[in-house]
Amino acid sequence: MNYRLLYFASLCDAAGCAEEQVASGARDVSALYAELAARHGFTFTPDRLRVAVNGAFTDWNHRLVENDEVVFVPPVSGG
Amino acid sequence: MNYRLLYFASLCDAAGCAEEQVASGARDVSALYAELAARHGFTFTPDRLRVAVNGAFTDWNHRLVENDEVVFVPPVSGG
Amino acid sequence: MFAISEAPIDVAGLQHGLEADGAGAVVCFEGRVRNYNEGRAVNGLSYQAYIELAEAEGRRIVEEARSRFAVERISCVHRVGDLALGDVAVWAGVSAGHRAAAFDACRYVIDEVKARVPIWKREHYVEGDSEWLHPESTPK
Amino acid sequence: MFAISEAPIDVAGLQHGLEADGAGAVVCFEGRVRNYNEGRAVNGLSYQAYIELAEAEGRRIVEEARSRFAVERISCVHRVGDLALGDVAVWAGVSAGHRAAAFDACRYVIDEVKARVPIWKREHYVEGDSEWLHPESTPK
Repeated sequence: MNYRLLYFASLCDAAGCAEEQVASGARDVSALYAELAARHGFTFTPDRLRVAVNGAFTDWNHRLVENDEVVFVPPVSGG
Repeated sequence: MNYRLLYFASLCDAAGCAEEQVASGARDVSALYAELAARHGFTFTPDRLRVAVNGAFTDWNHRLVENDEVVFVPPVSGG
Repeated sequence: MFAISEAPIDVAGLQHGLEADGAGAVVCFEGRVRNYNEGRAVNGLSYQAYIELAEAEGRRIVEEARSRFAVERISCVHRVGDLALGDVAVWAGVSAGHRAAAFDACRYVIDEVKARVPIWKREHYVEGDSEWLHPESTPK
Repeated sequence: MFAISEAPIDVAGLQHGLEADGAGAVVCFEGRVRNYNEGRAVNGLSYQAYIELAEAEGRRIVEEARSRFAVERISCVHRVGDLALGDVAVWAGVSAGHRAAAFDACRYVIDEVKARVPIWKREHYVEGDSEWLHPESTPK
């Protein structure tokens, strides 16, 4: 299936891009993160990240569908 | 002895003046307040007032000397 | 800095005075004249102060806050005279390296000023009467 | 109101927007770019946000504060882009009938914004390097 990924902060630096289209066999966000972490060398373990699908926070078991927009949210540092 | 009294807020209204010179036999602030409360009809009991002599807070046993400036400070309501 | 002011409080100027290189957090409090108090409609206030003692006690409060919290700058000004609805009656501002100290110091200053500084409020009611407020709490 | 802003934060305009007849207390917080962090000299910051989600999460925080505390108005704006020393990075303001609610709501908003809103800070150090900050605490 095809997903759109957005990357922020150090994940953007590691991926080398702010967004990408990904064709993947992963069917939930956990599997998708494992695949992308391996490809881009992301060092965050999932317990340090939140995940958002289509602009809303969700959990790591979230089932993905075609064309979902997925964001792995690294620890925030606003303020 | 002679004292200078300043009155604020409702004590000023009750005394009918913002300050006055008083000739009194009172030798401490407790005795002076009793005398002035009787004369002006002040209704505050001493536990609801603080007392200042010559611009500094002090206690009710403070011994007075000639020309002291005495203020009975009613409950404050700034802010 | 603590002052009693007969003129309107210059909030912008006071805020500017809190700036400092290490000041990552600034917390400001404004107390304004409300249109009601304890169920009665209010259309103005008068404040009276025992100015000499009020300024001394206010400066003491600012120094207490400075010794208790890690702050950069503290200012507080209380108005006296006749105020209309919406006028600023008291302003307190604190700058600090971190926000916890700025919040705590600002709260400390305004709480202590209200409890201890010899200033009195006369409320003017829409019905035409007015009265000095002398809260029931025991003086500190 | 919560917003992410690419332009400098209009503090005076935001404060004006908090005014209301029943607002006897106004508390404002400003977070500014400091010249140091954790022992290193800093000469600027860049903020990046996931804007769509940041605005949704920020609005949720403001609504939470409104339901928890007796307030009149709440506004919060967070800057993104490149900021210099002393620039305002985040501003939060609350008006309320009484000061306790104004202090508590303002503190709640800024604490939650810092913990939950997807915004990231890149610190630029005087030595020339820079890095994204990703605090160790577990995400909420």
